[in-house]
Amino acid sequence: MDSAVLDRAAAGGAQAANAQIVIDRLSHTYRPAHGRPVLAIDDVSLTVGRREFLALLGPSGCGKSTLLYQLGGFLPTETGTITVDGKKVQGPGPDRGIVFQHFALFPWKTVRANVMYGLQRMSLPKAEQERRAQEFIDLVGLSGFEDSYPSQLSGGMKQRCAIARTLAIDPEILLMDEPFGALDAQTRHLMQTELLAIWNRSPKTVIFVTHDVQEAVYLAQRVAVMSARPGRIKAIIDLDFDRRDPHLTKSKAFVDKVDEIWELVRGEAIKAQAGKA
Amino acid sequence: MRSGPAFAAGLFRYLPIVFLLLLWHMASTFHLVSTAVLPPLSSVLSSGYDLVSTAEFWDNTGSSMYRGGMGLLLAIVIGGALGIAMAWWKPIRYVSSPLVEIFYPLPKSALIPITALWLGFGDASKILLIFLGCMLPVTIGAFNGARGAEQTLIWSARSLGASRWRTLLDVVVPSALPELLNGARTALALSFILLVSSEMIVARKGLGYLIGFLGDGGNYDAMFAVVLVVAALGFFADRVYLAFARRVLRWRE
Amino acid sequence: MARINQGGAPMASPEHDSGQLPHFVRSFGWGVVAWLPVIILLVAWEVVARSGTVTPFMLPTLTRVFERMGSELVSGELPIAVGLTLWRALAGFVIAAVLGIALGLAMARNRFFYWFFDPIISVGFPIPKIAFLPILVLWLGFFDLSKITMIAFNTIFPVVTATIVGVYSVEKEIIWSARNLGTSERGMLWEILLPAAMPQIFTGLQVALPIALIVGVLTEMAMGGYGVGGSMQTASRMADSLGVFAGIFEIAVVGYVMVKLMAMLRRHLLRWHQESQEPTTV
Amino acid sequence: MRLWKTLLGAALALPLTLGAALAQTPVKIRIAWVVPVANSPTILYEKPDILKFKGKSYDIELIRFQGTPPMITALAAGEVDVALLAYSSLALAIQNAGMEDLRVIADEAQEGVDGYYTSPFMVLKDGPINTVADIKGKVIATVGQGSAVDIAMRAYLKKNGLEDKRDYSSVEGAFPNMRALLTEKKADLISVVLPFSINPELVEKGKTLFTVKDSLGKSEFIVWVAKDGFLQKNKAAVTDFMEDSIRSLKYLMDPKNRAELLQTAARVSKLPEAAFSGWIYTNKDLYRDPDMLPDVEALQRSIDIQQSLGLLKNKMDISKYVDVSMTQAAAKRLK
Repeated sequence: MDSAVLDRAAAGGAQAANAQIVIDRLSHTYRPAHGRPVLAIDDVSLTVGRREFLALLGPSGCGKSTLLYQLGGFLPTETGTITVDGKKVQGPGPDRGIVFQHFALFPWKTVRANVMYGLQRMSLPKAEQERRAQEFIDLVGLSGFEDSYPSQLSGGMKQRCAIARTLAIDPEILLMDEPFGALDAQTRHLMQTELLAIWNRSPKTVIFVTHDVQEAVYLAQRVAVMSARPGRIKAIIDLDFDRRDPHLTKSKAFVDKVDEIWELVRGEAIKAQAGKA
Repeated sequence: MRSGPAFAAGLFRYLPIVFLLLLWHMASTFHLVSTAVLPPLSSVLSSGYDLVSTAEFWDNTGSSMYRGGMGLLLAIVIGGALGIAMAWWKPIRYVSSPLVEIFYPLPKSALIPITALWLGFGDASKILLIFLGCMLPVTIGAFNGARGAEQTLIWSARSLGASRWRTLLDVVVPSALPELLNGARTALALSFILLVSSEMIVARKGLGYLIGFLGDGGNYDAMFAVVLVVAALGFFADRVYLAFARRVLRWRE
Repeated sequence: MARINQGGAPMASPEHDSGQLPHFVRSFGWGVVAWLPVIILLVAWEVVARSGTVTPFMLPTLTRVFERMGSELVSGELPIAVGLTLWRALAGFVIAAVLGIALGLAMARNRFFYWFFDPIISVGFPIPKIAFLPILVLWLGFFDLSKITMIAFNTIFPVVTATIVGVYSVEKEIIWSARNLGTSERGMLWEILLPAAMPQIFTGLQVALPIALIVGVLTEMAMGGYGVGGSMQTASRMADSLGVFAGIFEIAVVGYVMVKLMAMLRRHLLRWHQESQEPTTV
Repeated sequence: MRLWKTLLGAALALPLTLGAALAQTPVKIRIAWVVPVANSPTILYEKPDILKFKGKSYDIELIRFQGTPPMITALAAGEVDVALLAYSSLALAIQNAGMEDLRVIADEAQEGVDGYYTSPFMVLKDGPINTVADIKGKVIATVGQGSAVDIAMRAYLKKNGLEDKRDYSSVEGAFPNMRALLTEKKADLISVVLPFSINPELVEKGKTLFTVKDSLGKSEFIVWVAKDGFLQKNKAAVTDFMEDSIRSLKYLMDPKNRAELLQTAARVSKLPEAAFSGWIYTNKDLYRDPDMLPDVEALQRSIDIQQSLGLLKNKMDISKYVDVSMTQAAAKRLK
């Protein structure tokens, strides 16, 4: 790998030696069928370490989802490069699992069939597929709902199912696009705790897109704050909380950190609002 | 509901048809329509009974059902595949839409002289005409349905390791299914109309052949009996279709 | 079902897009490619017609068919015939559209209407309606009225079934929230149900319009009188295959324009719908 | 070795037996028809024991057509071999469709033969029309402009100084609906043929204003036609076919076999025997030549009238398109 790239990447964040994802000078222009092209991402460089939990925080419309979709390989990279384990991203793959805000469950498949889907694409024996599907259904607490269709589930259950589907194929990287954004406050909190528990049990590289500062601070080891459109990386904040502490969110250190980041984001959020008006 | 009440419910459900038949009966008893063009229901039913009890009639029905079924099947399979392909690959959309758009509004019976050159007057040309006439509703439905396939579902499948073909099969096709099937219902009804009109013009046998020759011979009792048979077959096919569609789409509720 | 409120980008994924060429170059290039199959078909026609394997009666050359259309155009026959056919087809279509949407809405919203008309639609749709032509003639005479009625009678069915499907697929949440915002029963119809069901209703109309044209031509063939179908019938009785093929071409052109205009109208009326992000064909 | 010899023998014998089989394969004659019973082919081939050659030198296949135009297309495309055409369609097929190879091979029915039926043009008994002059400003119903009866009607009206559009308007209806058009006053003059013309209600309410005979005189109305190429290739088979046809026609025309005729007609048409008993194959029916030989002179006359009305571009000598040699040979064999 080009060492200059590595250097620059290292300049962006810590843990360069353990870098798994390297985003280098990425820009992206969105071209709608009608209307002017929009610069969505402008010259973003970012390095993410192996098994790191990174939150990508920014106001709505700042291009953080676009960045995630490019990482997922769903959108082509035009300017700049993204490498995962030194290989350029060229299209989607099961090494990068994704969880969407609106679940994206196959509505014509039952919970079990949804979770099985990715497993069926791997060459596993049938029994093993079934065992693993059950394991992850149990893990997310959907036991008893294996034969339900998504339309019969609540929002939280749908997202559990989506998470189980993604985790079942054991991706090295977990891309999460505001996964709890569509859930109510209580469910969201529960899901956050569960996500942390799952991650603690088997750590993966997680890139977690959110516009909720508290969520970012609560979950991530590192928060990358993005600016309003065009999206740039404005700041990267390292966090070092003990997330096993049940009173963490009430601790002064936590609240201060949230406030500090919220100050950073607020300006951008206002800009984003102004830009829309 | 068990069988007794279920039967009563079914009877109630289809009571409007009885009402329609009653209307027909009254139209001829009160001379709203000349019996020369619309015979009384009773005589239609009695000649219908005579007709249905001949083997020849079932032979005619069989050959019509074969043509209609083949035409419809081709329309659903090819029309559905075309609609989905048109939504998935732009080149196919560009290349096929003028052809589809030109052929659909043509009266299929006007094409008989052309299809006769190529396929003669046998089953093949009738199947082709039925296929052409039934295809568009299916294609439009499949096309709109496939275009409505959610992007995140496609992406999910891809990131779960599905190839593009696999994604087409596993995500786009099921997404297109509700609208495709709705188009198929229209196609099903059209297939009966087209089948009769294509058999009326040239045929050795078939329900359209019967309608044509009974009508030309002024045997309106028997002709309307065949029309009723076509309507009954169409109705039955529609009900079977609805049950089938409900089963296929049961994930929606 | 859940088509109305889906967000998200249009589906044709960028992997298939043709890259960086300027828009007009792309659309012109595609324009040529799009018509290629039609052109090939026409060329094949001309080649077969000239090859002598078939007689000019069975397949006249395109040049002669176009000449015939040209002379009919100059003499004024063609515009009159096309105009008459078009007027009847459109009149029948408009009647079928209005009544069909109204009936579909009534059936979707009212249990009595549904009970009464559901089996009738199911029986009436596949019935060969041409058998009832003599009755219509006796009731309504030989001229436009009976033809337009026949057209509307054939065309109404796909509109009704599409409207029902459309209304059924409107999400309950939309209806509930509208009611919650104090929408009246009537406002619900005009402001909520109709627009929300419009994609499916429009699909029904797109299926129905060509049927109107087809039935228009067929009734002219069966009953005589002026119009494209009438001229085709006269021509075929006189073993004048040029006239028949000219008629086929006229219907093809008229039908194609109709289908295209409907697609444009759809794009205009459904600007808010995600499908409009992409050009609508078919 | 024995096996080889047997196989070799079989291999050698195969083409021989196949050839013999081919020689015996009957020529398939596809016949186009429009109206059951009234078009005789629908009833001629129903009694196997009088058909000497059917299934041997020839076989038939009956195909129904909605009208003459698709029949001409089918003839041109080689999809049918024998078609029943009215004199008017015959002339149009030869002149407009350019089917120079069309040949009249037999007679089906003649109009205006003395002592036989002729198709009437009818008005209401107690209606306003009593003479042809009364047609002025009225609506006439025809089965289609340029058809055989239509020509007869127009020719007669023209003889009486009446022109379409100027003096009367015309609408189209099928023969079965003519009665209703008249009695429901949708048309003032209708054109009908058997069996619709003898419907009791029509006979009761309507009266005949003039007939096809009044207009055309004696006319060769409907003929059997085939393509010359087909005839030349299958002369023997067609002769056999005509022999069976004539024998069957004579059998059915024989009063002794009337019950059988009525049964056949009823079975084929799915109508009651009563619908035919009063007229079929009697002098209340159109004239049919017992030897199925057409009257070429009468045919020429009708076509001339067609041409004079402007419904045929050029004059035409129909005798060039008549080949009754096979029918004559068949008739001779039966003598």
